[in-house]
Amino acid sequence: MSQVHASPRGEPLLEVRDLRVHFPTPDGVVKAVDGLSFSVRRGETFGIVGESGSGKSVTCLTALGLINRKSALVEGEVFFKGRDLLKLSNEELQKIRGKELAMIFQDPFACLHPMYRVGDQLVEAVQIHDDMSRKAARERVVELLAAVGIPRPRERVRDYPHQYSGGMRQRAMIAMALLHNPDILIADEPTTALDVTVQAQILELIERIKEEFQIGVILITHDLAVIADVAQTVMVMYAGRSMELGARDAVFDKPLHPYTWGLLESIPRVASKGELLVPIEGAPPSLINVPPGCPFHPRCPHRFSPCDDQRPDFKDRGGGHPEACHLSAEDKRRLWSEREARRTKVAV
Amino acid sequence: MLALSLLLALGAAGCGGDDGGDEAGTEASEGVDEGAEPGGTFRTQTDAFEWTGNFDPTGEYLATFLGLYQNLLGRTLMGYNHVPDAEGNELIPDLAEAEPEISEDGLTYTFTLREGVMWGPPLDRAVTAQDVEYAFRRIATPALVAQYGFYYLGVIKGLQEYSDAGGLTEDPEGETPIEGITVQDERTIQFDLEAPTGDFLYRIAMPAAGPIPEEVAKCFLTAGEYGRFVISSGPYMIEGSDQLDITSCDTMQAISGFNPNQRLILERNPNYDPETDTPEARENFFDRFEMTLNTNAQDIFDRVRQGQLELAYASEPSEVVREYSTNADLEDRYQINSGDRTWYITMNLTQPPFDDIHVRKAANWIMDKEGLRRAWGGEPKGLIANHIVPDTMFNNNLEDYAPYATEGDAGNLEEAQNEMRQSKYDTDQDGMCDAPQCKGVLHVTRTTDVWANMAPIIEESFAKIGIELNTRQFEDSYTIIQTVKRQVPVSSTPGWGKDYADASTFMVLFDSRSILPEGNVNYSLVGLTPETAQELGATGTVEGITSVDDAIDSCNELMDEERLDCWQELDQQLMEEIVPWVPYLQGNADFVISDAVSKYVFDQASGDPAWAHLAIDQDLQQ
Amino acid sequence: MSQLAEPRTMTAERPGGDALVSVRNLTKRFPITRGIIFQREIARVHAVEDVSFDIFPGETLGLVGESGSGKSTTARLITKLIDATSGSVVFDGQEITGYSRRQMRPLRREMQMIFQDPYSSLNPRQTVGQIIGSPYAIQGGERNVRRRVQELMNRVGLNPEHFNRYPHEFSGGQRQRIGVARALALSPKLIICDEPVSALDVSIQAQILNLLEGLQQDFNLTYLFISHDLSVVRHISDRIAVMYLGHVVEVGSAEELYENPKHPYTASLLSAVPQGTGGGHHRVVLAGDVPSPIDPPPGCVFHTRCPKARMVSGSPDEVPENCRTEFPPLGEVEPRHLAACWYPLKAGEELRQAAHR
Amino acid sequence: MGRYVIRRLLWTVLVVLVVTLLTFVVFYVMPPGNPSVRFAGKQPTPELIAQVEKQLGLDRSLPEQYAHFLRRLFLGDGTECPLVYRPLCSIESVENFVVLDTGGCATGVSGCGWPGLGMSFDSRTAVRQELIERTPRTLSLIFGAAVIWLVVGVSIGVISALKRRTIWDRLAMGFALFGISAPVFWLGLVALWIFTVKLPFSDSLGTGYVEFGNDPVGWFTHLILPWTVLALLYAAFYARMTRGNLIDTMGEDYIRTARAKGLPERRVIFKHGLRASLTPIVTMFGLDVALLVGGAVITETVFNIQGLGNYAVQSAVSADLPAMTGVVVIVAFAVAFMNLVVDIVYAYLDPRVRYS
Repeated sequence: MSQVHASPRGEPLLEVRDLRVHFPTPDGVVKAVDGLSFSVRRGETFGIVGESGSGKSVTCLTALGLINRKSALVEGEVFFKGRDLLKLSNEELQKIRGKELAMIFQDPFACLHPMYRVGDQLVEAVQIHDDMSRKAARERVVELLAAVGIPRPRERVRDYPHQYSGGMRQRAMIAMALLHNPDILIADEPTTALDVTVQAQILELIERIKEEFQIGVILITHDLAVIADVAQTVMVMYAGRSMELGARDAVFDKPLHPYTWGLLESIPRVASKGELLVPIEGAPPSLINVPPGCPFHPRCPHRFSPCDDQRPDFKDRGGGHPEACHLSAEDKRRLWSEREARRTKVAV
Repeated sequence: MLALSLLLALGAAGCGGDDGGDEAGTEASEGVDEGAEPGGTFRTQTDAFEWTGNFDPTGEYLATFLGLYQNLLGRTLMGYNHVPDAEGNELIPDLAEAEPEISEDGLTYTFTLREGVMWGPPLDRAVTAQDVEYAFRRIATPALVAQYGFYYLGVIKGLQEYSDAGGLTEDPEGETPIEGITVQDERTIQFDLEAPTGDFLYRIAMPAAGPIPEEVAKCFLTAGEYGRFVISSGPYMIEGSDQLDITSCDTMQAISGFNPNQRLILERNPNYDPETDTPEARENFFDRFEMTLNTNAQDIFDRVRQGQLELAYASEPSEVVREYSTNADLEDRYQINSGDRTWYITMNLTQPPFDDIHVRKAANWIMDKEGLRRAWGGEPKGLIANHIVPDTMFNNNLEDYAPYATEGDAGNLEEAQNEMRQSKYDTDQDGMCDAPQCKGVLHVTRTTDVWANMAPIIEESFAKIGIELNTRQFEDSYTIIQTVKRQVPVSSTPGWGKDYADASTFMVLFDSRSILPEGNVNYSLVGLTPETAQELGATGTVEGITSVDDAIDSCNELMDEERLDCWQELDQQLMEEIVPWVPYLQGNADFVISDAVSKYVFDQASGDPAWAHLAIDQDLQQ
Repeated sequence: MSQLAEPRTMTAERPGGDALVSVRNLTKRFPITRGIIFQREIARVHAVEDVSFDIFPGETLGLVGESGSGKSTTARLITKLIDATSGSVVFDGQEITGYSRRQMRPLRREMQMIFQDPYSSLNPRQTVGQIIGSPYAIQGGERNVRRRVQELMNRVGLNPEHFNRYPHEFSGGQRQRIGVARALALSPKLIICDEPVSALDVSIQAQILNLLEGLQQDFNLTYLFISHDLSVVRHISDRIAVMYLGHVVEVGSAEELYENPKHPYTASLLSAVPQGTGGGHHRVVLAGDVPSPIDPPPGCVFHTRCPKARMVSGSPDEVPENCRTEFPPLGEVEPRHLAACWYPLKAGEELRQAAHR
Repeated sequence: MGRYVIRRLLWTVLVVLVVTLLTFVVFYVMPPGNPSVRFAGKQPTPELIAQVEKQLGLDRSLPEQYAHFLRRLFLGDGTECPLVYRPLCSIESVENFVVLDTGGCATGVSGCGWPGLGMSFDSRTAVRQELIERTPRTLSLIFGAAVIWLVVGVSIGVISALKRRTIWDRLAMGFALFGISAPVFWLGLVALWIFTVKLPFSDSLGTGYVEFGNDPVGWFTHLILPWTVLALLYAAFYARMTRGNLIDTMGEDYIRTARAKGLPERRVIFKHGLRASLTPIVTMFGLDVALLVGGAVITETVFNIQGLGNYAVQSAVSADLPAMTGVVVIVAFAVAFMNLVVDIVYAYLDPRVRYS
């Protein structure tokens, strides 16, 4: 599979090549990720969007070595600063995790250990990578908590997680991720569990940090609106594969894959009232029995003969906007504009 | 013959019995005697201490206590030689220097105490006639709950009156003399009885009638308290007795060697003079005696086997019985003697279908007694019982008396059905009880192994004559059958042992005057009258029940051979005309001993090992 | 107490219509107690405070607010799953506030609920047919029940042949369809949807939303639609009530409210929603967290975070006195558009300059 | 905190009172037989029974008996204390109640005193004295066993959770199944048979209890078998619970966070995983220990450790009300007290829980 670059600026910081993560289970092999390639650059927010079970989280957990290697078959390459993370030993990975590669997770309520003070958990994270006195580590923690907008950080380091609100916990998690000035921050659904106003705060914080520290951010979410607001590059995933990858505007304004079309038509948009919601028929496939050919073909209204037995290549068919669909470029343009028209017609 | 032997024995004291030959189903009656040496500690364990009066000689009624006290701790005016068989049931003068003088009318008994019998530490003085008198004052003190006080109250003149007046009090000023007890001098005491009492000397041999020192016992006027302060007059004393400070009541503290829940430790009484005793009665080999609690009965037997204990004072699990009775190497470690006790099934005369004598007779005919004995562990456990009083207590006169003898003691269906046909509950005369009263008849029994094993055999036997039992096992089955209101129709729970070798101690079980609302031992309700029935809440067939009260009274007045004949006749009458029981086993007293026991003797009187004759080989002790 | 929350004002939203549900001054405070033998109340959670609104037949009223704003408590108060501390609820002309459990029973079938997590609200040991058919089972023969249940299953998009399957054999979206069918079985007048699509994937979300809309038309249903997702609420609702810390701060038609929010909180909330337009819009990022409902701020509960109040006072640290001392009544700011604010926003007014981190 | 403890202690007293009252009511409503009959001998007369009833206080009504019990419990055995156990020195008479001054009474057994628990029907000893003698035995048994089962159970649980689906896991869970299903009395008898009958290499492994003060080594060796036997059942339970908890915990998000921080796996397990998975075990441990105070019946019986469980059964069988109530008081107190300890420890371990 050819190397794909969605955005031309800068050198790739993280490069995933043909990644496959398969979990053998008694019921069959779960193909959580099946041939995935993308790259992330410094100063870029790379959005991965997809429904549950599309493999977006597994991708990142694999990169960090947080998948139990005994229970999974991992193939492919994940290059980070010139090293293939998949070939590193656990000890080597530990040195990178939390230092050069940091991650924040969906549920801030569950991500902090409930029985240790927030400050202690952060201090531990400092000391594991830096030979630093406890006092100095604590200073660093306070400094970062202040930076992520936690009021009175000097007092609040002594609090336990349950004494923090959800937003503050996510801020604390971000502070933890930033302790060692990582090169890449992976944010896995960082705002899904939060209220909208808090979500706005956190997204803004991530944006600011990205600019300030010039890091690469991988933002994983199921929320198209969030992606549309903050990502520069967007990858749409379905059934462990990439369906479409491109600059934000390209993906949202001129989407090339019927799955992306379906997604865009299923979400109500605040801005425009009265649109008809066009749901995607059926449900996402089981990752044990991924349909042959294009995995989306059973739900695709535009399927035709090759879709059900030939897996479409994921490739750039022009315009730096690779996708995986058998339809011709012209058909895609035509069908999308027809669908757009139908959707807005109802609104009028 | 036995009653006769009473007096004969007195004459022959010290010379051994004349007729100890009857084996009565026992083996090894002479025990082990391989050059017994003095010294050592005799160790035994029991799986439960069950004192009924907390070791106070006045109140304590546990057989274990009887044996321990008479052998080791206390001298009574009359006593035993602590040997097996009929000879062991013969009385000898113990604290008394000779047999008493008995008046012609049998109403006055005069005893002279031996010289030189001393109280153990811390008293260190001679035992006097006043001490004996004081024991009777204690018996007559209601607060001290003398559990067999009925042997003396109403028998010795004035004792009942003394009791009615409240007995001993903390204020000795108010004491009145007892009419029937006269202390003539330090060593002479005279008893005057209300009526001739053929077994009075047996009664005098009970621990409660032995001397008790007033200076200590006066501090304990509540039942059971003196048990922690027992002063010895025998060869041994409770360890720590010498530490007792008897300056005043307030300085006395329980003697350390005895804890009613955990241990009894005895050591030699320095004030005991063997000259005042005979080796026939007591040989006193060991220096120290320990009886402790071990809640794991199996462990007791294991320890005896390994020589860590000399004797197991617990009932043998059937595996142990089997092992010891089949292994020739262990034969002499398993000592079996007649226990002078009868195990029986009691039938309630008021409850159908047992209110019909034919049913009761049929029950006797049909019962698989051999099967029941197997449930107990087989032959070593005793002889098949065919009547009420154990043969040993009748000098084996009734050994061949078996009104319901069957082949192999396995029951006889034909005879049983013949009886059943005559019953009103067999309406179609087919020898099977067919009335509804025979269905689901409540049968109360114990929860322990032996009884659980017996239950199906009993059920099966009864089923052969159409009686369906509904067996219920109870932890406290005695309490249930002893409560008249429960109206239990049939129970295999009970057994009865003698207090002393006179049949009167069995016949009390059929005395209508001893029917009580609770604690009743006349389970069959022999002699119940409609009036008493109403009073006690007994229902069912309460009319027309034959009473044997008069027969009991008339036998009690007799002495010697006549007395024995009288009891034998009553036993037969009960078995044939009243049939309250299905007696099935004349229980043995069996004990497992270790290799280290160099002399073993059984004490017929107490039914326990003759502690005073036991010796150990210290080299074989572990 | 707000003197403006009168029926007159409320019905003014839709003159001539009789409300199906009329909520007046509804208040719920949960006591926090301490002590083992003698329980003392040491504090109260002000879950719902003086809430008034109407739901008219055939409409969808959206109830939005962040977590802890009291929207689910309000729903439970309307269905009398819990008892109100004060205030009244009139359902279909009956004052049900004081109704006993027994009196509520006939009304229960008229108001049904659909929950967020369809799985935990379905009995795992019952087949789908039993779950949906249980209300019918009392009347009519088995054949009849089966037919009607299968009709319903067909209507909500379930394969009627799956009558005998158990909930765990269905996907999340299908389970929610089961929940919908169960709610429909009794032909209720009101369905309260408590975050019905929050747990579902986007593609499934749209299916359920479309289903709910279709059913509303077919059966003339009335919805109270509770969600924290403003896009979803806007899509499905005719009118929307916004809640903050137990208070309804703004009520109006969906269009009105989204296009022209009057309450500064509504405006901030809307601006926080990702527009999906590429980050070109300006967010009003509210400072800090929602205050604790145990100890809500005095006066207007929003004044501690209100950008508008700071604009009025002209200082980022000050707010006008009435905001601090008195709760503004929910009054008609524009026709059929109510807001509880002393300084409602004017059309097109920007809050941005007052917003600060 | 202090107020919380005081309140909980008052609560404990209330619990003890309620439980004792229940014991009385049960005893009264469902008498296991009139205990007086037994102490009136094998041919009891009504007069004797009445006399015994009077001495045991059973002639009084239930409320009177209970009031009497309470008075003794709070004021001490007082003049009810028979000479048998009257303390030797420092007796002050205060309104008919003897107040025991323990200072300077080093010698002598002082069975009566405060709290007064009356006299055992069965042995006529002071129940208080009996409990004082038996409690150290039972506590020795429980605490030794508790240490074993905690160490063994938790270790096995951890190993089997971390080596999930390996031979080690299967071995460990096999052990757990065995421990849970093997009856304690059978285990006890087998252990005794092996170590005292078949391989009698040391008498000191046998039954019985040796006072620690007399012979610490004997105390230890005599308790090894009972500790092991008693601990086996619990170790099995704790292994299963630890395994389950740890497996659950290792799936928690905060464990993923800890790994994402770059912590070594060992530290993730022992600092982050175990802390959370052992916290619930604290609760169970406290209650298990407390219930064993009166509940190690079989182990005590098989190994002839005359402790509280043994006493409880013995007194229940012989309808010994004062002894029964005495054990009930101790067990109720132990349960309530251990609950308090558990709650405090739990609040310390889990900051989300506070004293309220």
